[in-house]
Amino acid sequence: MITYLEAIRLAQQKALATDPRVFLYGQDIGTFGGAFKATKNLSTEFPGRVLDSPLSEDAIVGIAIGAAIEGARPIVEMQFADFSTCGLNQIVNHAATLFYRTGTPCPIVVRLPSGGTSGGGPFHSQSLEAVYSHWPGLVVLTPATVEDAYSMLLESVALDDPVVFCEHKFLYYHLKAERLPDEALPIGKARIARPGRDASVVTHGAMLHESLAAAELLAQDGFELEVVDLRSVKPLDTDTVLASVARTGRLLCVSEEWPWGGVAAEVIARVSTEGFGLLDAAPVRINAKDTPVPYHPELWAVHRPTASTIAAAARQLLHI
Amino acid sequence: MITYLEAIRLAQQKALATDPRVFLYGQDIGTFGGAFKATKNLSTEFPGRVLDSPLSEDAIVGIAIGAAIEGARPIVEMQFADFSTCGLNQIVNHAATLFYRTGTPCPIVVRLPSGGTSGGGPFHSQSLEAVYSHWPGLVVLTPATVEDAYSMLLESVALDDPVVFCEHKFLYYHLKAERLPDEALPIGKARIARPGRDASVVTHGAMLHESLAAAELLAQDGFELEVVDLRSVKPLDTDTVLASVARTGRLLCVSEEWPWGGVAAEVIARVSTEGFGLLDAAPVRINAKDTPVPYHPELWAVHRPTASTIAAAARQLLHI
Amino acid sequence: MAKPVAPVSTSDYIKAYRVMLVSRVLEDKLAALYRAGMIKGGVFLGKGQEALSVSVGIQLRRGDLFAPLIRDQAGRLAFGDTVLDTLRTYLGSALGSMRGRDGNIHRGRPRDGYYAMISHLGAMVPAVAGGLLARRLRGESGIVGATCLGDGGTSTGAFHEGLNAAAVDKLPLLVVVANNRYAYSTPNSRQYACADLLDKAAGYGVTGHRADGTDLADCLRTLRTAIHQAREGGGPQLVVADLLRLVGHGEHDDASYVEESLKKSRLGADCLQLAESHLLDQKWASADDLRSWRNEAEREVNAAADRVRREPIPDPAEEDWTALSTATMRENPGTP
Amino acid sequence: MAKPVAPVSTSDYIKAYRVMLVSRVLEDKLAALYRAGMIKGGVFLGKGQEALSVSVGIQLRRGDLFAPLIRDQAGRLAFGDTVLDTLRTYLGSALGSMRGRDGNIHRGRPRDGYYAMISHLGAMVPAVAGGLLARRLRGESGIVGATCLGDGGTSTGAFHEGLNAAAVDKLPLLVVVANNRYAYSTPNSRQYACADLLDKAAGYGVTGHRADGTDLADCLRTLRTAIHQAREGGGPQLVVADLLRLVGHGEHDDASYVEESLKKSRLGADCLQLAESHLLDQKWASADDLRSWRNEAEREVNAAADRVRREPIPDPAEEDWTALSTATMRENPGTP
Ligand SMILES: Cc1ncc(C[n+]2csc(CCOP(=O)(O)OP(=O)(O)O)c2C)c(N)n1
Ligand SMILES: Cc1ncc(C[n+]2csc(CCOP(=O)(O)OP(=O)(O)O)c2C)c(N)n1
Ligand SMILES: [Mg+2]
Ligand SMILES: [Mg+2]
Repeated sequence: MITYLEAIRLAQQKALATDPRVFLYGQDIGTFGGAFKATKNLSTEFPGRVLDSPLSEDAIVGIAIGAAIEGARPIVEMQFADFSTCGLNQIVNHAATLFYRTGTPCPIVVRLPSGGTSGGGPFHSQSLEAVYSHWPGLVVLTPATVEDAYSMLLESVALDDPVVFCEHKFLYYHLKAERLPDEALPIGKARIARPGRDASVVTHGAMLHESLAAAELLAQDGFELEVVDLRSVKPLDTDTVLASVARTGRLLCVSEEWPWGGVAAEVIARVSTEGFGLLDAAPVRINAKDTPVPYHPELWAVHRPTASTIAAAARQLLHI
Repeated sequence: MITYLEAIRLAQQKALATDPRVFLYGQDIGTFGGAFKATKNLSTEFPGRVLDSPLSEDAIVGIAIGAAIEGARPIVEMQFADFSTCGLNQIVNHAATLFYRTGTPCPIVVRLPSGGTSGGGPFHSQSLEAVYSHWPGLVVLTPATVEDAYSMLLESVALDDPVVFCEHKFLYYHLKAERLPDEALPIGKARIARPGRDASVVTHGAMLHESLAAAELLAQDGFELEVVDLRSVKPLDTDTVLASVARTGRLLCVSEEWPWGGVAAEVIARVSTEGFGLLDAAPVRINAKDTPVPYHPELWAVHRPTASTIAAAARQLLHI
Repeated sequence: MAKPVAPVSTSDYIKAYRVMLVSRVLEDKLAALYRAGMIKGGVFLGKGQEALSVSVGIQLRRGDLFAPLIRDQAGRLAFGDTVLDTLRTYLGSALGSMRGRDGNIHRGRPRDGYYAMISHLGAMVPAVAGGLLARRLRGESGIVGATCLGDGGTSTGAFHEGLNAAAVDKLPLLVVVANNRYAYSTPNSRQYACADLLDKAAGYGVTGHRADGTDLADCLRTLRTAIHQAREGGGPQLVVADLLRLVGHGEHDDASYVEESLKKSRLGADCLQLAESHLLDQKWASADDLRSWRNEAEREVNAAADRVRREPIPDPAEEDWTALSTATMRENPGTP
Repeated sequence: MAKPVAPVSTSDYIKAYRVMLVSRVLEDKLAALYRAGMIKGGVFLGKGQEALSVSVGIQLRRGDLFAPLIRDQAGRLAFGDTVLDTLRTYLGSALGSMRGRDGNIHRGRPRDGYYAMISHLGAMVPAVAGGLLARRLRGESGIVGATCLGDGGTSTGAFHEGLNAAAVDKLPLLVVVANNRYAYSTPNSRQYACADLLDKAAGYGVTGHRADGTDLADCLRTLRTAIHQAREGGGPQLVVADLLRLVGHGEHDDASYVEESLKKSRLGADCLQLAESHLLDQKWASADDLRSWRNEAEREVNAAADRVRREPIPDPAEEDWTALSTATMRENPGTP
């Protein structure tokens, strides 16, 4: 069985093996194999192409940008998504503006180990996909399955644009697949993860699994939730979302990041503006609470949406 | 006549004069009086309390945070909002988390000269209110009038929480008022800038004035737009917005920042989720285009919403 | 007119040693609790770095500022943190100073001058500088602010900007760099290219000091001098100490990347054991003293752990779920 | 085994002088156009810094990398930028390399090794380092990358992180600091506390070089040595030059904050005038030569300006309004 984390490692391995332009740069990713072991053995397998960086997020991204200008395909690892704020300036103001300003593409991939885990606390739990989506010029991905972790990372490396790759730490170890895909839905397309007729649950990342669990709960009551996995939050596949809402008439957006301006807000804004007539009821969103992510497992469990709060919201939406 | 910029200067002067805890720190704000002269003469009037910093946004904010912990009330100036990305980590991860984590408030004010001006280009034009609103723990203000620039800055200094004060450079010189207010609407309350019955235009910052101009245009056709000036985008006064939509049944959100997860998206998400039944038609949003802010005046004029594009959107919304 | 620095006395040494000892016993306990699965989150220890850390914390005064970092359990205790609050934080007691909202090394009580680090390395450097600036603006003098970081931390922009800004304002800031040769797994050779981290001092225009991080007497002396010079108006002081951490980066890490030759070198010596030998050699303490001090430390730690385990955990229902102190500024959309 | 550095010849000097001259004439034109209200946006000039800047740009080779900053008009021209494209950018011609999307000092053609600075100071340091790293990984050697910044720029975290990371990988990076005593209005005394910015070199483990920024021969020599050492594998080189900018921060600024004594000091000398005196003293050129070179420069600049003024401006209707190169990744919500 291949874990989500192993899929990320294998995607990097394949990228290194098949594309001589690819190299890896980041803290502790060399011999040590990375804080999460996403680059385990790669420095041995690809000598000189998996480089330990100093503790310098701004320089890490800046170096990736320069390398990309020269034709390389760097994949850089932030040790945690939370530390990417120290490299954010280079991501949003340099990588993201380069093509628009100069016509020179900036094919870098910035890997962000994202999202909450028990005991992670305020600085090892953040979901920053909404932040990076706000600035123009970035592709922001949130793979929710082992297959997507693999295929979307490979596709990211092939893409000429800068990619913020929000891989979810909660899925690293326990999400498993039999085998890796040969073909995959392209970046930018959402996926119906579970078909249903009664309401559309639009979600991404680790919340896909909470949403699927909530759908199971509702199925026991005879209601069928359609679960849409966005996969990519920018670009956001409005068409697939609208088509789902057209089928169900109801929209529940579930996001682990904070509410203000989050993915849920953006999806609701799109559906309300472009598919108002499709909605039979007010859309609903569930996000994490608007505080830093608490450290204590008991608090954390309540801070983020879970199958049961999603199910409760779905019941309300369905007037059950 | 007092300009918007002068109001900001006078608010800082008053804060310095009335509260010994207040001091100012930032690039070129001392003898030089700041890149925009928002601190002109203040270093002479308040010796030792208006300090030139090195070219170090991260340190500027970090120093403000430490000072606030010790009971001071620092106001720091970013030379342009765009450069605040270099101090963003301290703003969102340190200032914004301090109270939640430790119970110690962090009363800093970070002034961001924001928004587009002709010829400003990608790095001197950004509107970052949505970015700072996404992280929990910050109050994010967008004064659109001379009076608000003054009273909201004073109120910011008095507040125990960190404030990101997005003052709009486009308004600095040409927006004028007869006199400064003695009383003001508190932070967190939106204002009906122009009453109307046909549609609610919810906006903030420089877009207030484009929206008011659009309302004039529509008035010539006999339609009355109600223009809501949010004033504060976080907290966001959902009640006032909902009350307006309840009167008009139609919602047009106008924002100068980028669309994805912007203020317009958040307002539409709130109205759709909390006031769905109030809407007689699909809400509409207009934002800047999703590219860096172009440098050339001809491109810039098309990049951001203007009275005429707002009026056009309003006409569509009203099926005129 | 700098006042002379008082020499380190026997009683200073013993006092510092005893804090190191409590710290070591406490950290051993934390490691055991971690292995037993009783800790919420990670455990990051300072084993091997106690001599340096205690020398900072114990020589600061009430009213000074201290922003400890990852490996500063000893310095924290010396500065006034308690065994009880440490355990409360790690074990997730609702009565801990962080109330379950933050954990482990992120604890602090900022209003008491004991700053609560954020994870982003380097970030505390400007924060302590700012605290000192505010105190100066208030007319206070004679206070000092200290923060610690590792060799890795010196590569951050925050360290650079913070130390530079502090130097410009000649603030009484102490930046203590524990050069333990690794940042997580990254060796010095991938972290910096200067011959010595102390070479950075001149580039900021600050005074540099070197300490042997394995030698308590040297750490006490060096830090005493540096703190004194800062207090007397000498501006920022950069202290670089050489040592190894004798544990993994966190308790999940076996530190197998640490080179054997380094472990066997002088740097690999255990500062606590060296201090004990010194105490015995100098006849400042007997073997019995050491044993009874250790017993005392163990009793304190075990008692606190037992007590904490019976304490309530945070109750989500009692949380107000707001990050703002001002009631009128609160809102919580999207969380029905 | 370092090859010896070739001395600066008369013809090198004259070639460099003539680029400085074109740069000066061009900048004077830009200032005049600014005063006439014909420029889109601001104008930021490098008057007084031409000797330093040209010495960088002219001694790099095709295939090298160059990320100029604010005051590098002369270096840009030397590296291959043109009078025409400069004017197109400032005057907002649709035919300029930035197509109206970005302006003035932010222009560049990254694919030609001529990087386009972002405003955020310091940011180009790691970018050039990254370019060099990629070239090395591709197996190329013997190339050099240079970037310039000011005294203010040295206070940024980006400068620190970038130079440190470049030093760790011993990249052939040249960081040229023009210490013109002010960052906008901020004097050195509020910018740093080291005795000399060159004191920073040791802290990064890089070689330091000093240049007299008013003296073309010294700049050419110093930069030649530094570039040579980088090219030969000596790792990053930090060059610090002393000079003043002889204009405001931008053309909106009268620079009244610059101290009179500084203006009158050796630093306040105009490198272009000094170079002219030197040319005459050495009899490398006659007064007639200087006049005809200047006339030539003026003709070129005026002709280009006239041409550009007749060029089309960007047409918003022809813009595709996307920041992404991949068509399938594009979207534009909220812009009906
Ligand atoms: C800005 C930032 N990037 C990455 C990390 C993740 N991280 C935590 S500790 C650590 C290593 C720190 O090394 P060093 O500064 O030498 O201190 P030591 O652990 O050796 O005491 C890293 C990379 C972080 N905390 N902050
Ligand atoms: C990170 C950042 N902060 C602020 C600014 C605004 N700014 C532009 S130029 C300048 C002064 C630069 O001074 P220096 O580095 O000495 O270069 P000089 O202008 O003297 O050539 C400032 C503060 C900026 N461009 N980038
Ligand atoms: Mg270390
Ligand atoms: Mg300067």
